[in-house]
Amino acid sequence: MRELELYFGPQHLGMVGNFSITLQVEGDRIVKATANPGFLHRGFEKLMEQRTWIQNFPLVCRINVVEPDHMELMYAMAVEKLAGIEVPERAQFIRSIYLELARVGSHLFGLWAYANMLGFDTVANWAMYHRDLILDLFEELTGGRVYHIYLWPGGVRRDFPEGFEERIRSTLHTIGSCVPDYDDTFFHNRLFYERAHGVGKLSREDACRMGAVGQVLRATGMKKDIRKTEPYAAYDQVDWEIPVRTDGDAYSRIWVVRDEMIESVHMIFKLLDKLPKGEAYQRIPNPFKWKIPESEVYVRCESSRGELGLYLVSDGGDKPCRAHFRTPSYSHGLTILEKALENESIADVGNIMISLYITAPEIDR
Amino acid sequence: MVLVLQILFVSILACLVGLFLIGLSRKVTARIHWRYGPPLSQPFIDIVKWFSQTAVSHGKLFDAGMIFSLTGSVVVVLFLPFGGICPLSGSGGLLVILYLMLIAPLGIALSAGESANPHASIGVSRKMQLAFGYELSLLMILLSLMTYYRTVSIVDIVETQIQAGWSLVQLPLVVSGLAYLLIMPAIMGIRPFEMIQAPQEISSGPMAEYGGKFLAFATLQHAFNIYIGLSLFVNLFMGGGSNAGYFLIKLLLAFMVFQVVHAVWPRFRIEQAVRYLWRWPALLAFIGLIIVWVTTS
Amino acid sequence: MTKKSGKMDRNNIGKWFKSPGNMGQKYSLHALYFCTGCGIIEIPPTITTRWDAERFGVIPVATPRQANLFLITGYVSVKTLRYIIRSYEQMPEPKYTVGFGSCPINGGMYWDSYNTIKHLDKYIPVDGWIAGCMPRPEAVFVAVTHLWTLIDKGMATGYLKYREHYAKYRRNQEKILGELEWPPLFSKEEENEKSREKVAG
Amino acid sequence: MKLEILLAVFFGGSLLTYLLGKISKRARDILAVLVLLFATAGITSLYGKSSTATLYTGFLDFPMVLSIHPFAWIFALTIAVVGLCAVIFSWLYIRKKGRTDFFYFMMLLVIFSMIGIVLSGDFLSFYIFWEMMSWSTFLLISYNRGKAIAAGMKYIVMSVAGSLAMLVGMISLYTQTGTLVFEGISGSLNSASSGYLQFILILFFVAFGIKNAIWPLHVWLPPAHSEAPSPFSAVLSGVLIKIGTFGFILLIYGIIQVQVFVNLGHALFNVRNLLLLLGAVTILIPTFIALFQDDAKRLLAWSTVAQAGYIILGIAYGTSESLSGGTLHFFNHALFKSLLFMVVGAVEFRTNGVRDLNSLGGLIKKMPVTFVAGLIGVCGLIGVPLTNGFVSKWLIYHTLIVNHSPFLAFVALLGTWGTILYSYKLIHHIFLGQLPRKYEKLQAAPVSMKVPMIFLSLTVFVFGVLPGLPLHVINLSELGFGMEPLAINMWGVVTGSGSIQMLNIATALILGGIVLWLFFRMGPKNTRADQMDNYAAGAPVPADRYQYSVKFYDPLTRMIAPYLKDIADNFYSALARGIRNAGNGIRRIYTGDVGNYALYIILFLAILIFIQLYWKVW
Amino acid sequence: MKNPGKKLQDELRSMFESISTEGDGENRMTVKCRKEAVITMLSFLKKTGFDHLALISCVDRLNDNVLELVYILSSYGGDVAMQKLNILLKTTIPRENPQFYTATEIFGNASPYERELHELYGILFRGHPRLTPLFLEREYDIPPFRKDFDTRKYVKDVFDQIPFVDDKKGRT
Repeated sequence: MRELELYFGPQHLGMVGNFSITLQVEGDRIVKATANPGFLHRGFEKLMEQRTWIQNFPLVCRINVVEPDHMELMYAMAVEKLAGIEVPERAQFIRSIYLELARVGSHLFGLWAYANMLGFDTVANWAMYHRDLILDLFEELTGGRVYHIYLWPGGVRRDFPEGFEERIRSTLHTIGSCVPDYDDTFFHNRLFYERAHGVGKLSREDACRMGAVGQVLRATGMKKDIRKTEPYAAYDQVDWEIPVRTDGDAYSRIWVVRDEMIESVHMIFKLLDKLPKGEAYQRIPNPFKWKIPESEVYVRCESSRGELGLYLVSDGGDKPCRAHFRTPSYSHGLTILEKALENESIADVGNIMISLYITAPEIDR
Repeated sequence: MVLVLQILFVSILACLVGLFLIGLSRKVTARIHWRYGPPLSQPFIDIVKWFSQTAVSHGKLFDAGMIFSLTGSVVVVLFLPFGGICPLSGSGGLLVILYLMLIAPLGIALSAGESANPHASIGVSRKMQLAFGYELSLLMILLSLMTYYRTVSIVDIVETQIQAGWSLVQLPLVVSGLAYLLIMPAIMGIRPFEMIQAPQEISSGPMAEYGGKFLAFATLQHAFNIYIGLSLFVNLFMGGGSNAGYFLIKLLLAFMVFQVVHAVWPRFRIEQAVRYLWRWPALLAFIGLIIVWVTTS
Repeated sequence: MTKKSGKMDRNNIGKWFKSPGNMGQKYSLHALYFCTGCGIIEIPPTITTRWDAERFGVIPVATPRQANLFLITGYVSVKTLRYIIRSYEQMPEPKYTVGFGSCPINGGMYWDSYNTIKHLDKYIPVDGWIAGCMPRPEAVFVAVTHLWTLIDKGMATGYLKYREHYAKYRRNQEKILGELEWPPLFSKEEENEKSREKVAG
Repeated sequence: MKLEILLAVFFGGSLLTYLLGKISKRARDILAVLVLLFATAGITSLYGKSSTATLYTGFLDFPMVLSIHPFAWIFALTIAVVGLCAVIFSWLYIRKKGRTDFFYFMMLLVIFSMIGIVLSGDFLSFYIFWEMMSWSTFLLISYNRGKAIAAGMKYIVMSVAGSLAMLVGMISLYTQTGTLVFEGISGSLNSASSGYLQFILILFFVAFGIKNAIWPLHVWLPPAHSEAPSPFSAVLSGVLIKIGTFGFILLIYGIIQVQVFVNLGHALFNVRNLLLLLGAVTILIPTFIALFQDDAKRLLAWSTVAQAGYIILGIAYGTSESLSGGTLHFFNHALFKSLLFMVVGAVEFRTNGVRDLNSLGGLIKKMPVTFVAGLIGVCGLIGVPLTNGFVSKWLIYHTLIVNHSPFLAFVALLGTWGTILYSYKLIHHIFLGQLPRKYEKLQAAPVSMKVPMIFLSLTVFVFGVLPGLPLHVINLSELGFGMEPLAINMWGVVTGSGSIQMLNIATALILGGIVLWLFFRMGPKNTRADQMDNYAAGAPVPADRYQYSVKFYDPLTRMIAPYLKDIADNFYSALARGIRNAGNGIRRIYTGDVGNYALYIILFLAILIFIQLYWKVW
Repeated sequence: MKNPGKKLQDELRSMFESISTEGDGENRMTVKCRKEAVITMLSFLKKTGFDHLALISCVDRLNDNVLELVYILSSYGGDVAMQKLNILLKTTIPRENPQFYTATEIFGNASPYERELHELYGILFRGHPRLTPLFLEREYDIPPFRKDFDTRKYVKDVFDQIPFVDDKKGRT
């Protein structure tokens, strides 16, 4: 009997990001899946040890291309904690708004990837269009479409420009007005249910055992969100709910993503309403001479894929001694994916992979 | 001589119509996506490009299968009435068409098998299973037609319809017609039955190893295939056409319906597709066959 | 980049008859879908609603056999390089390579990383570059129009260069990746090269 | 030539071959072929003749009659040709194995006893030849020993049961009519009651049905086919099981007239409908079962069962077109199925006995001629236009549709689509895909295997383009049965409701192919790529592990598997288990499954006889 | 429970010898222990409710000539105070020929972290079921994340040594 070894990625139309899964296939079923990461390994954490505290900002955002903003936040928060810098309240609010916009953008990108995977071209195109609208906001605010370098130790790089709040509102209204269309064509589509229901199912015990976070965990019915447990920025200033589903399959995960997107939009409106006046940043010491005393810190936040952490060590110099990002895709992509793919159909590899929301650069770093 | 001219006319026109429909499909899909879309001539440009590229061949059968497949498609076109023109009407009828329609997928299957790529084999396997899925209904539908009209000749069926009205609106056949509408996307290989190529799943399946003129041939074959699928429907259920123009309008009408379906649905998994095809369309087709059988005996 | 490069002559029937090959290549650039780096984030916007590259005949395709345009989107790690070479060699000729972003040009941001190669054109020929980190989708269009000009003038001949200097490229590749698993693509050229070197040496 | 001399030469030649083998192997091989060549020539020379000769009269006062008529002629010729090809094929195939003299002797004996059956003019000689054939077949099936013995036992036990049924039928006929000569019986059965005829039909149905492997009686066939030596499998599948078909035609059209047969019994419950139903089931279920097979010969064996269903459908339907279709399909099936068994045999020969589809692949690069032969055989099996299977299937479908039996036509057509699935599986798994490294040094099939394969492929193609040749002979035999022949010409058939012209189809396909080939040549030249230079998502292709063959139709088979068990086999086994639990005595007498099959068939017959004797139901 | 950290601190002190804890006990708590005690402590902490292994990291202390392993744990279940608390479990192993015990038996997601550390720091995790290369394609003399591995020198020695393929015709 001849076994079949199929490669899903890196050069594969269903693969989002540079990642590879080696599949042992028997008939239509996957017997064993082996994740093969490392195509995007650049040794970021090594490179960070050779750059000064401020020079690292352009570097950290490039770790995750889909959602660079949470990476910036992590690094900014870690540096603030190490150096003991306070952040003004307005900056906290701006950070929250900015991060939630990034979350919506990232989720829309995920929606593109997922819909495209299932062959839902129409929805995929719409989602990408709406993400572009959010990128336009970013472009106006920061000057960059993808990489922004906007968050800064001690606040944000610049305050909102004139009338920006209104433009955020109107953009979100535009996107929000299309939610019924998305629901009709995609989320309430019978075929979406057929394709995703019961696929890549994870029990809550399995998910906890293998270190699931984010919507993979929330889709198994566990209400866990770092924004609630350990609030940062301005997340404790407004009311919001954690969307949860109980089935633990691809269908639940995508629904959690959708609900989260809507929750984020509502949150942005609430934050905009409460946005206080004041300074948006605090001065930091001269970056060329900036040294941080010997200490270490572990900070974490909720990125659009789950718990994102940074373990940052300073040895008293002008450069970090060690930085280690704890990325949500790491466990999802290297442990959970291999388990979830077992005994599934070949047709569902991409389906499961994208529903787990795996982003390759996060794993490889 | 007239016959030769007819053959040339029909085959070339079918090819052009098929390519035009591919272009139109891309344009219409783009518009549903809120895009501008490629020019209507894009399929022609692609074919010119493919013919100017070097291609990689995996063996004699890799070439021969492709030619075999396209030949099959061209010959089927000659058996289908094209608004009153049917060059090879006298030699077979529906049963022959049914069998000739086998040649095209068989050729691709052989050629893809020779490429030694499992993606291609998976694609072929899916095609075979999908075909098995829709043939169940298609055979019952065609049998109900043949039983109703008491002939196996498609020309006779078209002529009867021109006098007596479309099959689609005749009472005993309306159920079969509905079933045909349901399986039509599967015959044409468009969504939600696009799992044969499924680029996101199995890297365009049988096409995985095709490049250059092989891809050109595959696209031409696809163009013929679209024409055949639509033309069969139009001839059998929409009364064919008394002349070519009328026929083409009907063709376009049927095409637009399926194009919208194509644009707003995702793909089935193959077993879901077969299960669906064996459930509703097969049930309808079976009821239709029983109705026809009872009413005509 | 000249101003002329933006001109589109898709509807110029005369040109179609004069050089159908070039015209076909120009207006049907099928890009290989390969997310080599973070540049891939700007490819979905390029091919979807907002920018719609399909207007110009640029669509992503699944396998290298079907492609004639290779967009190297972003930095190239050593592990990816092997797959890039493999995919590039499988593409039918004529084929064009465009380096997208600063990183394939000279390493960009990762100039001191131990795991990314710095100059992509040491390993495979590159017909055009798009600078920037990240380049905007419009830049892809500029690159495409520039590639049109090059094709028109017969200057997009990276694949010929690869064929001619295959032995050198192969040697560079093997220096980084070790022994490659697949036999040389153009064995004859390599032998020629070796014999020429022997004579010279 | 006189029939007696022909038969004498046949059997004398067989014996001589056996004896010669003790002296010289090569001479024996040549003699075997010469005898078969003589047989072919002799039978060919009898074309168009109808004659009857009494061979011997003294045996218990029963005359032994030999007769030849166009209908017997086409069967005899097919047997001789397929036998000839198989014997040439076995030259090298059998050389490596032991007991070769015995093999040749049995092979010739089987072939000539089959010819004897079709040439016999009375039931006594029919029965004698029948038994000769059964026993020599048994010896050949169990030739390989091991598992083959069990397969052979299964066959012979069922065969004996069938013979018993036939014997009972013969005795009953004799008591009814007082003669065993076909013509005599036919003449005196006119006055027989409908019930009696059905009784006779069912008895003979058991006998012929077992040989022909009709659905609930097919259980012996798959193991027998897969275990027998390949050249004999070709004979077994191509012609031997069709002796049952011959019997059916002889009984229905030759002895009981077809008009009588069609009108037998009640409106719905009669032997004809039973046969049609079983024919349909025989098409459908084995087709699905064949999808699951991983053994090449077992797959072909199930396919043989399914194709027998078409023949039964054609014969039992009882119109002249359906009889033409059925008979033509027998003829075609003999050609392409023996061809396919030879193809598998050649592969088996070169790979040292590998028949497992999942471990082969890519052999087209090493055995191109074998592949082409296999492809043509498979096309014939599917019925792709330009191969012979197309015409015969078309005739069957057409008559079913025109005569208002759409459901039977549906089953027949659906069976064809199932055929495509398993045929492609066969071709793909053996010849296409990635070539394993261990077969890189494989040699092409030897000439002595290529020649019969090429010859049979040519016949498949020629009779596909010129269906008029066999149809002409079939028309002659239909005239002999007193039926209205079809309106045929060299290229096809003309009927009032649709006609078929292979001339147009062939011209269109061949010309179209040439034009497109030229068009294809116009493009830039191809470069050849090795199988390792292949798309694998950018990775190097893993050697030996890049072939999709295990569970090829996995989604489909997973779906239908729960509904599709071999009901017949399970039925016999379950009954056997029940009986076994009831009494240990039976267990001692009948060991294994085989015995049980026989037991139940015999019990069934006994009950039939009992009912007939006491209540006279029919 | 107002401050789970404090209680845990006491518990740990009573159970394990020679450990030191620091931190506010509300959000972060650092526990240092000998390397033999790590695996026991991990399973104890998991039982106590810290069942989420967030990260296994490693710091190269070139001056002390040790590698410092850091296990960061948090809690899935438990109340809000418990969920807030992150435990940084630290231990040191020698830089030369570093070996350690695997935690794959305790935490399902420890496997890739250990593979990564094996690759980037050269730490051998004994008992790990699949210690195969994860990220890297080339082999390095010194594991690249060690402090004494100079990437800039490496780039100069390897990548910059490869010549451009020049073409007389000056084609792109």
